[in-house]
Amino acid sequence: MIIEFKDISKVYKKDWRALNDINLEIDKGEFAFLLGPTGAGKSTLLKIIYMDERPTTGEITVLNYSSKTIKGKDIPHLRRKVGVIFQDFKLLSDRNVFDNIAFSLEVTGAAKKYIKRKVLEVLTDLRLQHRRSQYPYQISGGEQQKVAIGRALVKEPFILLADEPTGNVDPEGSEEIIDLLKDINAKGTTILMATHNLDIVKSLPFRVISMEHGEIKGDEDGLRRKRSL
Amino acid sequence: MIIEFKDISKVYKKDWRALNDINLEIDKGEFAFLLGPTGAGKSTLLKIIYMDERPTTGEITVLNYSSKTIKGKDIPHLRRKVGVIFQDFKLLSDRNVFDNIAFSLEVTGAAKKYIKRKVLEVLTDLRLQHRRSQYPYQISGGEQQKVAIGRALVKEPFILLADEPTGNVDPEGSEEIIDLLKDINAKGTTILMATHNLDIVKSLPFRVISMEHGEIKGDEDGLRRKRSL
Amino acid sequence: MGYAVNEAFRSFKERKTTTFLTIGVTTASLFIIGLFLLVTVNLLEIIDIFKTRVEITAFLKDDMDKENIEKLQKEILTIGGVEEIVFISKEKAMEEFSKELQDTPELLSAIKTNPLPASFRIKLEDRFKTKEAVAKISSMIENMLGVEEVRYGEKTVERLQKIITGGVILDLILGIALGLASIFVVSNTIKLTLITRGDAIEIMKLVGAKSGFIRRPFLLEGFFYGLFGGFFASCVLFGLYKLVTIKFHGIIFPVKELVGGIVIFGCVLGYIGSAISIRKFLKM
Amino acid sequence: MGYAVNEAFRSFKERKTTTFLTIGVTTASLFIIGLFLLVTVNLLEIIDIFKTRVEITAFLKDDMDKENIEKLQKEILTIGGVEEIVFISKEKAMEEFSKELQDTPELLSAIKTNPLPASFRIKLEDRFKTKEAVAKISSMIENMLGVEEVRYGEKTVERLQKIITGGVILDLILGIALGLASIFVVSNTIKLTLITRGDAIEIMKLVGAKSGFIRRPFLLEGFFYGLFGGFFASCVLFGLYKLVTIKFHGIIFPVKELVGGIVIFGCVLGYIGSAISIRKFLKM
Ligand SMILES: Nc1ncnc2c1ncn2[C@@H]1O[C@H](COP(=O)(O)OP(=O)(O)OP(=O)(O)O)[C@@H](O)[C@H]1O
Ligand SMILES: Nc1ncnc2c1ncn2[C@@H]1O[C@H](COP(=O)(O)OP(=O)(O)OP(=O)(O)O)[C@@H](O)[C@H]1O
Ligand SMILES: [Mg+2]
Ligand SMILES: [Mg+2]
Repeated sequence: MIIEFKDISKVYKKDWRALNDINLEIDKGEFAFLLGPTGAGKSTLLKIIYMDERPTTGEITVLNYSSKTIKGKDIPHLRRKVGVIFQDFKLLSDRNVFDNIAFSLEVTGAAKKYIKRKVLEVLTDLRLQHRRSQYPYQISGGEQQKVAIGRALVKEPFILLADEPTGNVDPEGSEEIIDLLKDINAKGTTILMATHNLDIVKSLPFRVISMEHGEIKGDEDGLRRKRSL
Repeated sequence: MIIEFKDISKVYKKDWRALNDINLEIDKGEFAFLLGPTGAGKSTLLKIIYMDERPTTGEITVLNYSSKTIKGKDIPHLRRKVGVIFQDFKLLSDRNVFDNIAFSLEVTGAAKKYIKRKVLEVLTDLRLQHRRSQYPYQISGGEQQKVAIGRALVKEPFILLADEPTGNVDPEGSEEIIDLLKDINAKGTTILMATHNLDIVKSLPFRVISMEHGEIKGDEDGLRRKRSL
Repeated sequence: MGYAVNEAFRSFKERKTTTFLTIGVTTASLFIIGLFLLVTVNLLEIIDIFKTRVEITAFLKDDMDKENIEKLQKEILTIGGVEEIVFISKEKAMEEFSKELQDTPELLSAIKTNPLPASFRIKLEDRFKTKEAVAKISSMIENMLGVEEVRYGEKTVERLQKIITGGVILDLILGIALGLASIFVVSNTIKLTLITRGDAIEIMKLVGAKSGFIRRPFLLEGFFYGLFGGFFASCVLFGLYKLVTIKFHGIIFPVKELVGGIVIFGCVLGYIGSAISIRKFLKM
Repeated sequence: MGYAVNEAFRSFKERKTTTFLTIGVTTASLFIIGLFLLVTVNLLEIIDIFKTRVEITAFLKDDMDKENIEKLQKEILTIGGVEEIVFISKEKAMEEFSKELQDTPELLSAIKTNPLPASFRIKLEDRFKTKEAVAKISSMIENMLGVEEVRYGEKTVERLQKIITGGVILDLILGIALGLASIFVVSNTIKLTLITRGDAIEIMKLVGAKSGFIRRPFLLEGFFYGLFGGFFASCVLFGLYKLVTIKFHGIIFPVKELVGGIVIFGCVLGYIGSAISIRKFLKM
């Protein structure tokens, strides 16, 4: 089990639960969709995995780190192993595209040469080479989203959390991105992707976790879906 | 003609045109989609309409304001008549949901009571009443997008520019939003909506302007599309 | 206006840290200015004390009788600038001299007769205590009948004047330097707080806000920074003053003028600092 | 380390306005501190000048012959703290006294014999110029054979000491107040620049950066703010000094110490200011 939610609830405001008693297990190497309407709690669930939010009750275990015992100084280590594509991109506005992607390798202390090679690889995969020296405010919304994806992919994470990664790209671009995700999933990365894009979810034989009002309403196994496709 | 592009080009970086020789007319009361892949220039085209970017060559006329003759102090007046749903929302992070929406009426000097009534109306339409005193960082991505929509709608603009307004909401929410847009269009507001969502475009019998590489590649009339549906 | 006030206070509430930091900086700057003013006021006071030492002594001829002396005294009093005049008889002069020499009785006992002349000690009004005025009045007195000699410590007056002029110039230079530094610090800080809100200003413009509408709350904010900064600076200054007066007496603290000055200066500074800083952000 | 340096300079390049403003504030603050130090140095110099006036006069009995006088002189010189000793003969004393009284020849002519005793004028080392030390040395001399009386202007020494102590205490209080104000201003300003980058820091944490990794460039930045601020403050101060010395001579400007002090203080201040300010942002 690479991710395990045990009886997790999250209370932002009194008397109202953004997450309510979530129990969920995700295996190593899995590809799972997180489906649910606006405000269902998808982003909150992902935030709890990368420990940006702490659960109000319950315990989450990610890669042997437990929310109950993890120390502040271990969180960066966890986050280096978990790539996150943020719903609002969270690009560093004072760095260009190249440096934004490079940053998530720089924090690990990787060698300059290695960083350069990897970043250029990712830029090529995402067809962003020609934008590499532009700043976030100088590129289009879709391009920004791709940079956010690049930053998560470049560090070859154990776990990839993708929060609505195709919201700002055209259908063709979405397909390319999904192909990239499938690729790295095939290489062993566990992927959890929150999305509204039913077309994508329907076209792929992966596990679908449905949420509503902070609760898990359905959990359809990938194998079963494969059969039904 | 409520919006008219005459030979407009936009050059951000030397030797490369984000918009290339755009000629386009949009009639009062029209509903038009702006379709095109990432980086095609959709947002740039919209920015030129609300004069956030000035054309490098050519002239745009919006509601009798021409980019060639408009003075700095007239721009706020233009922008009060043009509602914009920004691709990146652009919410004021130090105001709660209610105040964010109210702000676009406050700038016009409207009466407090009127503002309150209108904002509550819009919040109800968008099903956001229960979030009204939360701050942007305390609501989900889809909710933020709805607030951005509310801010544009509340001032009952002559022209509504919607830049990817359904990128972060679920299919059901998208439909609701489209219904809202259709409503205010029926009341006379001209609407130009940039989107990647082909499902929406296909399902509605409105004009479709297709862009690619900064140029207009197709312009399908609403009537003709209606017939072909 | 109601909107602007609301906005300014909303800003304080939403950005407590920034508000606190900015008021802190403003306080510190105004405190420095206040400290300088306090030192200056006391310096001027010290100068005043030194000025009381300037006086003219007119020695009289030995042959003056009481009537003549009184006449002369009245005559001297008519000179513009003379404030007070005291008669020192021969006996009084000897008495004072003996007191001065009481440490060396040998010397005193060596003096057998009273060689000292009678004299007038003449005090001047403050504004006549310059080198030129004193010299002029002295020579007027010297030409009067019955006056043997006039002395006023030419060197002392000259040196005093030099010290005063020098002190005032130095003080002015220091004051200007400190003032400019404080203005610079406060306006820079306000600009920094604006930078933290550049995005919000940008959004306001995009939503159709006019420059004046955006500017007003910021001007008020600047004004309040100055108001609170001035108030706190005054408090700190007064506290420091109270602390110092435990050991040093006679320090002057003109409460109304100083506090008023600091607060008003702060308000103006904050308002203008905001006005200047925001211009750049409002260009359309 | 290479990364941190790169980052610090990237930050300067990307945020020219912020950098400029922060260095400006740092410059102004360090300038104020420098100005204060300059004034203090010169104050100490003036105190030193006043201290040279402290001396002991030992009047000798009239019956001392040359040999005895020399013996006594040697004896006095052996006392710890005595720096210099000058013999003033009866004749010399009268001569000096005559000069003092040259303005009142009547008085002088009234003195027929020479009533003044011979004396030693004794200069002390600086650190013995306190009330206690002077009194002790005086009484030691007074007890020596052939000494009639010792005088050292008890009141003058006492007053001088009071003024010095008072001045130093006031100066210290002023210095502490100004120093605290400057530290407060600089660290507040650095905190403000950090607030403009709070989002970036938040993102860095989310991407897996360790606290140290985020902190290092900021510390360097703070250091550089101090370095440049100190440098510019020194320049302004030196310029001001040059300007002032056109009119006022004899002002001391210990270049190496002052510039070195300001720059080093600035660097430490910037570094520590950053270190303290960033803590809040790095909590996990
Ligand atoms: N910091 C917060 N404080 C208060 N409420 C919050 C906070 N963050 C999220 N919420 C609320 O929690 C609920 C779940 O939010 P979450 O962002 O997880 O939704 P989501 O499923 O990601 O929605 P979307 O599809 O719109 O992104 C939302 O209704 C939101 O308003
Ligand atoms: N300020 C800028 N400086 C330089 N290039 C820019 C700037 N703004 C946009 N561009 C470039 O212009 C092109 C068009 O951008 P625009 O935002 O209009 O695209 P878009 O059609 O809205 O794309 P998306 O669907 O991704 O939002 C993009 O390739 C972008 O990189
Ligand atoms: Mg979300
Ligand atoms: Mg766009």
